[in-house]
Amino acid sequence: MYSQKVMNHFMNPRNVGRIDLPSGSGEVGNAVCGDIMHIDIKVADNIITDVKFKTFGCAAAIATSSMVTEMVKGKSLQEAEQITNQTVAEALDGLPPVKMHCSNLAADALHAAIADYMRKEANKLGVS
Amino acid sequence: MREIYMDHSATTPVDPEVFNAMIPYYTDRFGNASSIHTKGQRARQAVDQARSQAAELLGASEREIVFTSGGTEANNQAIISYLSNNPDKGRHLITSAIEHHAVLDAFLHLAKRGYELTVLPVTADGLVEPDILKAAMKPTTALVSIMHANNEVGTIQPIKELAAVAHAGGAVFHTDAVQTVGKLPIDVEEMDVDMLAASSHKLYGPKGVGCLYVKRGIRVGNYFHGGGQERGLRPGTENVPGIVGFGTACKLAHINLPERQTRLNKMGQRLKEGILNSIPHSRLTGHPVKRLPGSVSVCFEFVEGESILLMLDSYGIMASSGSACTSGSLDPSHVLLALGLPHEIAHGSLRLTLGKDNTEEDVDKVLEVLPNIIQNLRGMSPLCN
Amino acid sequence: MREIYMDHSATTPVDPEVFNAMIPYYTDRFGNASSIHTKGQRARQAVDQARSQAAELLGASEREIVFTSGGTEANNQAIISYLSNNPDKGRHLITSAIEHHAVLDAFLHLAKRGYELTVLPVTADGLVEPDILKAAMKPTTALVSIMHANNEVGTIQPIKELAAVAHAGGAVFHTDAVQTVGKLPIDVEEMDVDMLAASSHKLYGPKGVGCLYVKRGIRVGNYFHGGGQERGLRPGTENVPGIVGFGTACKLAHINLPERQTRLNKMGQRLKEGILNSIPHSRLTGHPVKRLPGSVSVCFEFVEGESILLMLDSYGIMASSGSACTSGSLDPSHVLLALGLPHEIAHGSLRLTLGKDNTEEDVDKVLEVLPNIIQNLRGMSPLCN
Ligand SMILES: Cc1ncc(COP(=O)(O)O)c(C=O)c1O
Ligand SMILES: Cc1ncc(COP(=O)(O)O)c(C=O)c1O
Ligand code: FES
Ligand code: FES
Repeated sequence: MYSQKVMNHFMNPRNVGRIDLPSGSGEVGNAVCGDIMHIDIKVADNIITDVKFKTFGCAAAIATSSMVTEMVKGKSLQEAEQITNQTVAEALDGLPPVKMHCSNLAADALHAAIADYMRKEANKLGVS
Repeated sequence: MREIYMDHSATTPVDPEVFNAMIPYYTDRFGNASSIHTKGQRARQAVDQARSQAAELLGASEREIVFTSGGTEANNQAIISYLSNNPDKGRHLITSAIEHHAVLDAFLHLAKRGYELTVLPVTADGLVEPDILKAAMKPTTALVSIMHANNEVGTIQPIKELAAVAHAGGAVFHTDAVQTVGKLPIDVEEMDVDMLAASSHKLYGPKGVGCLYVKRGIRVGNYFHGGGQERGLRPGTENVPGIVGFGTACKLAHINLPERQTRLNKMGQRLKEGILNSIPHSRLTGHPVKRLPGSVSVCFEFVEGESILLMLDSYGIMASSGSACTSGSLDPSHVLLALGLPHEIAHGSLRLTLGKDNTEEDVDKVLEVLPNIIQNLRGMSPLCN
Repeated sequence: MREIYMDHSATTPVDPEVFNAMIPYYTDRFGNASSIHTKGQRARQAVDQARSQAAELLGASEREIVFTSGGTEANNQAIISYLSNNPDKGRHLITSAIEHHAVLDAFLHLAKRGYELTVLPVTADGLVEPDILKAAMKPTTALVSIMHANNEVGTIQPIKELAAVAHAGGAVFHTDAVQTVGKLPIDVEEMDVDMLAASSHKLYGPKGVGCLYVKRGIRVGNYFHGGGQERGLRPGTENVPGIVGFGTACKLAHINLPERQTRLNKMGQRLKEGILNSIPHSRLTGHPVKRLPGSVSVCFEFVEGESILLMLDSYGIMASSGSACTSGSLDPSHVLLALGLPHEIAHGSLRLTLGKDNTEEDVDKVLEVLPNIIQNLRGMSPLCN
């Protein structure tokens, strides 16, 4: 059902956890639907220096979360914004058709975290 | 790695003795049971013998058994053909909210065709209460169908009482006994059901065969259209090896049932208590005592079913879940929701169903690895810290 | 006594290679193909492989194959579910007078439900003529179903021409190919059929399994109500070993077809001529050349089919008849009557259908004993002196 890469990320997820005082956080999905993804990012000089996730969901949800964190670490915000559900799924050698919405969530959570960071930056500028 | 199969409600291995009984019917005694020649007649005798073995397990007589391709067909035929053959009966139907789709979807099909359908609620333990059925009966109720035991949460229904209520109201009573035939003693006379569906692969018989019990005098009809097999009630060349295997499985179940029931009850009890005691935020689903022998269904908060299954599988432990979202739908099963479980809890369901080949060591192994798996997954979950 | 099985149109032995492929799926790889764990996924892969084997034999793509419990179900589903899923289509249906009951009775069922049914006559050789179909087409014709080859008399229909006529008239075309799959080359694209039914046990596969080909874009529906198996088109736990056996049988048929076809044609020819030449008052039924390889159907005047079968059986020769009155009915088959054979002649029908394991010696043996049997029975008959 799942590619070896999916199983690898599911069994040994990278970057699980929370970041203390993150630069930005994103959370998508809800428990009623059966999947929630939370992503924290740390940003320095426009670069994502650290990223962590917590996910409630199926193997695809966990694997895509793990994969997305690996894909963005060390990338610029602009590069991170290019990541789509499609690129996450491809990086995992594909997902079963019924699981495509999980990869959707991973990219969405990342973009939500970046947006959160941007908003905070904008607020800082506004205050100063 | 030893394989620990704990998914016997999904399907069972064919018993080697059953398989041995089937072997001759593939390459040697392969005749068509409708043929007049020797090979045909030998196949016919084999089918007849299997019929008497199935009848004996159910407490039925041979003429009351119709072989089908499985539980789905048996249920469909019971419900749909009974109604099309008894157009003089009323057009109100009753079933329960926790039926298998083979029953529920047959009724939904009929509802679209103009029948009035009542879907009874169940208690938090998954019981259909006879009083609730009684209140739902109408003068026009033609058919009531309540499953003997539920495949997901294992709850056993008070079939005898429910059948009595249906009969008192003038309706015919069908039960989907796919999960109980071979696991619980069954006597159709004593239960007083009019129709009962069984599936071979749930009792160590082969897949692709099952039967429908139809009480003498109840006019069901054929669901397939074609040849005159099964006295016209089931057209299509008989699956002779499959039927022989099913018959043999019935014979073995009849012999081994009491011992297996006791053993699985005991082993299931230990598994259940071990899980609930060692894993916080876990709860049993289904009835605490009125449950299928060896069936343990639980929900774990903050985690999702498929993840649990795949983690268990990596230890060689094979189980199932009412909430593995493979079908593209994110909803947990209709059964868990009908029990009143909130979505977010139903999402973390796990079903372990023991069988005759499981050992106490298998139970030990699950009790050893499951707590860590749940802890691990909870460590990744944003829902708990 | 060597058994001489010449009833391959009724059923075939399972090829030992097919059986070997099935064995692991009973006791070891017994998983439910819907299960997420390793055993389930292995079963799923086996089903997928079988699907590609079946698709290859038919010249179809994998998504166009739905596994069923046999030929009866495949035919029923094609006809009945197509119509219930396309209520916008007209309500006129066409079939032929020599269809198997799995087709004919499905149509008669629909006729009772308000559909208008035309049953086409056939020529004395058993052919459905495209012009006759053309004349029967109406603007409201939704579905035409003509079998590829007849099970009793072996006549092969001009399916491509018939499908073209149906399509020109805006109707969908189904063919019951239960007797031809594995015996004649089949390419659904080239035949241009929309649906096609096959049954495993006619091509050295196990009983209780078959498939329906459904051309991409043709909206059939489920005939059973229940789980989501076969993309919802065939609810019910997959008969994994049966499907594996069917797939393997398709693979072997694909490899061996040309050689078998040639061999059976030749052997059948000799058997046919031997019988007709040595037994007076005998006649071939069905088409002289457009017939199933190895299928010899004849009628002998003044004798009755069952008697011939039992006499042959006493020599170890197993055959069948379109007029063995086992069903309690004294009528010869509807096929023989549709060919215009008088009752008294149709009563003396004999069908010998050769298979891959028959030898020239088998043919010799039949040619040796059959004339005496017929003479014997005629000696008892008041119809001849
Ligand atoms: C309660 C119940 N009813 C019906 C069925 C359907 O039986 P089958 O899959 O053999 O068609 C099943 C199992 O799948 C079941 O558990
Ligand atoms: C032409 C034809 N159609 C349909 C069937 C029915 O197939 P099955 O018996 O596998 O259901 C048969 C054989 O019995 C047949 O010969
Ligand atoms: S969380 Fe259910 S499909 Fe991924
Ligand atoms: S002649 Fe006796 S039943 Fe046909």
